[in-house]
Amino acid sequence: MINKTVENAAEAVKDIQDGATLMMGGFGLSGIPENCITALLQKGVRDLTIVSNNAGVDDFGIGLFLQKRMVKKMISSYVGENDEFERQLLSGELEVELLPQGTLAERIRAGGAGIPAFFTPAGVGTEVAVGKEVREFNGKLYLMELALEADFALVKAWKGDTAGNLIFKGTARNFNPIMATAGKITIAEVEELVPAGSLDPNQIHTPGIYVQRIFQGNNYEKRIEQRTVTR
Amino acid sequence: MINKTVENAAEAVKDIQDGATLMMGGFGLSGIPENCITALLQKGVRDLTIVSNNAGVDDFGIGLFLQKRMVKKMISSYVGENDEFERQLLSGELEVELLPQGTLAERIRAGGAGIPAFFTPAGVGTEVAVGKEVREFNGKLYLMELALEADFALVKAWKGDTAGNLIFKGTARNFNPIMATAGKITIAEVEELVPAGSLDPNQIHTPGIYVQRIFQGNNYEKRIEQRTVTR
Amino acid sequence: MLTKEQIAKRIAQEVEHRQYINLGIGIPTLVANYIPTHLDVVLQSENGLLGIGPFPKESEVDPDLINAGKQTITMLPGSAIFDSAQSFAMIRGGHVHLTILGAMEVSEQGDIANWKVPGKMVKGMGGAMDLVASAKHIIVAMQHCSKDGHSKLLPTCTLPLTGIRCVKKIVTDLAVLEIAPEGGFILKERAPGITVEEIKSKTAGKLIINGEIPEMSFD
Amino acid sequence: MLTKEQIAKRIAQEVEHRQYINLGIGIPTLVANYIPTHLDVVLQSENGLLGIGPFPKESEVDPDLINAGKQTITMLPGSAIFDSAQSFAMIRGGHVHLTILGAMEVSEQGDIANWKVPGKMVKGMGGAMDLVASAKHIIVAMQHCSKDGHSKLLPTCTLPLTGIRCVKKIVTDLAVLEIAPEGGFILKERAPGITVEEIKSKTAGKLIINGEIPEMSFD
Repeated sequence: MINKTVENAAEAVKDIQDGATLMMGGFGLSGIPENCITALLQKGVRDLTIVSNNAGVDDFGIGLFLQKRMVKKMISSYVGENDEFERQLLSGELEVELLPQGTLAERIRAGGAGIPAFFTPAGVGTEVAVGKEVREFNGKLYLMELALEADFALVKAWKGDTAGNLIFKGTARNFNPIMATAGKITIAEVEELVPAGSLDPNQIHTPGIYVQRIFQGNNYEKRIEQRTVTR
Repeated sequence: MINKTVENAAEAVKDIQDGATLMMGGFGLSGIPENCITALLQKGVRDLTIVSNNAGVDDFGIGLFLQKRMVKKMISSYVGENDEFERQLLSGELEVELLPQGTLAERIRAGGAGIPAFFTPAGVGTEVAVGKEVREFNGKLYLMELALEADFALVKAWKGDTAGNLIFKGTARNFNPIMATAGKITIAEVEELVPAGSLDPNQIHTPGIYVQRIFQGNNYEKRIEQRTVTR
Repeated sequence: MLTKEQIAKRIAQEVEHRQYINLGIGIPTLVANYIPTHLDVVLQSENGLLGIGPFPKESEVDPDLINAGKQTITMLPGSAIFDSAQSFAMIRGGHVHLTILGAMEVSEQGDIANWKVPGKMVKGMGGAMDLVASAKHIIVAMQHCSKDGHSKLLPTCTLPLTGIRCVKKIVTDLAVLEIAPEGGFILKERAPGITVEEIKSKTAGKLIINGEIPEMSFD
Repeated sequence: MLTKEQIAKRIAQEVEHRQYINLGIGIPTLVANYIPTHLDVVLQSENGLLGIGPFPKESEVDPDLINAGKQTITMLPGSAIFDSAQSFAMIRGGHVHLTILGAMEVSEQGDIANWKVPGKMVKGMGGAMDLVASAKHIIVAMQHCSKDGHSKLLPTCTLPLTGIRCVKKIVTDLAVLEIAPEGGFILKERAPGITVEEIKSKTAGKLIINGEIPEMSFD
């Protein structure tokens, strides 16, 4: 089996350059690649285009990239949970492309799967449709959407093995498995890295073929945005 | 949770009518819905259109449907492991539509996922391309392919729960999970049916939303086509 | 005039046995509290969960288990987890039977606007455009009028659209209405104590009134 | 003239460290036996497995574990199982680096025909069309001539095509050849004891001979 292990986050992200396009897993703050984020902050790369469903909060997640003005463009479905994002957007420092969440997911999945374009009903008749081909199938209108790929995909899994196989936990899975397929280089950080052969082959969420680098992360904060409890 | 349990195969297939389009899981004879096949043979339905990667062998799997002249049309990627198939095809009794295996898989996946059409490179410049739209993306040519759906999808899983959640084993998984998404009614037969809550929610291959009927099958023969061993 | 809880309670009457349902943020989330317990239904969360359970006890809170509103939640026996592409495959593929969501405007053609107000910070459409373009049945939960008193039921939407010709039913603090196939809001029920005249005066789009309009009941 | 095993052995020399590889039925399957053990490679089976292991012992045979040729197989530590859509996502998405497959004809443009002979029973293309349309590197393993002595390296294919302009390299019982970007078969190596003249006489398509052509080596 091919060993994908790298030492740590710093080594995993060392060739991410200014201007790179990154996919970053997570929904809200759940399942985000915390260690890669920290390593990129330390490295200090600029002009990033980031594909991520959300943009973090002021002091956590992608919000930290915004504080350091590392981001040129966000491609997301829902943003603006943080003030710095809003400031940069209104001042024109930051460009934002908003997509329906399912379109974002499917464009990423298509990018990984060698499907250059597909049709979806989401956004027909709205401003999302502007400039896109509209086509009727079986009496219903659809938009043609193009595949999305990235120079690097940064994903976070629960467990992984040295062959790059990944298993996710709970709704921290979200965009991570599809982004793993769509990065030219996919970097996976995992809570627990085990030897190849330790995971059940039937229970792999992301087969190792999609992962070029894997390391065991540490100090996961897993911040909660809305702590709702039953008393 | 919604209970999808039905008594047995006979009850599961009771409303499958002459002329129905059926998707049937399996690759070769591995992972085929043996109990549903037996029940349909007993029921004796005719003029079926069957979407299945292969067509079984003379005396097992879909080959048994052919013996009883139950099939009008096969949509497959690789057929003809059986003599009766060849005889019916050459005599014009049986119609066959051959598709690249990946195109077949993706058309089924698209059918389940509400994607009416997509582009794939498979078949460009070949007879598969006849009558299809050809389009260039990033300097490469692609064919537009349409979604496939079926009146019924018959799938076979290893374990399932009463909510319809499915787990497959080994390469018996193959087309089963995607076909489960593309049947207007999906019937799942499983080797072991357990109460909802018995399976790890993180390890479900087919979420129960796709399954309308589930039952525990019995007497699985699991015939092997090519028994290759190391001595 | 109905409270938010009463709007949710009325919408819960629309829920049918064995449905898979996606609830939007706000009033729609409250609907879960009023679904009759004899109905087996499954709630879908578009971030990747079928079978949303109640909020966790303090000791059960898991940051790896949230709903689309980013609230911590629990699972139920029979729940299943999946990725975002699979989640929207379910939605687009018509496997989710019912979508309940909020709106800023609905037109008499069934168009809906609920994601963007020109001049205000745009947060994004999230999964709303996929949901309204795909679900077989869409119910809107909203106030009949905006805070400054303007009707939110319009001949045509003035705000950027989320989807076209998709809303089937609307439950407001004043009324239950359906979209007529040929266009127009068919008044089906009045909130307790609200007159047809008041609803008429607060509905900017074409209101269709057929015969006697009953009051909502909440037994 | 090379035996099938020798063709497989020569192709195995093309395999690179850390490649994911799909092997077709026939000679390509034999390649697995000759891949140097110091190279870490992973074999993909398009019915849903990464990490094909050896054939099982009699006691290990599992009908739920077969390869694309429907042979019983085993897994390796680090193997992963997936469905058919995921399998071809890998293939079409370019994640599989190398495809080795058989052919009935190859044209000097790199077109390949390997699935259908008019007048004979058609079994289908299986995954071949997806593989040849997608893989970054495609090596064909075949006899230089058909059983009745006709060259299988042609100006244009006469049989129905499997894919166009996709083959990069061909290893036959007589030679190793590459497809020139402008078209033509570039002769790279001769089988031991085979002359350039013989290869020339058995290659119907344009043969490009640059300088001295070395014999294959098999150390």
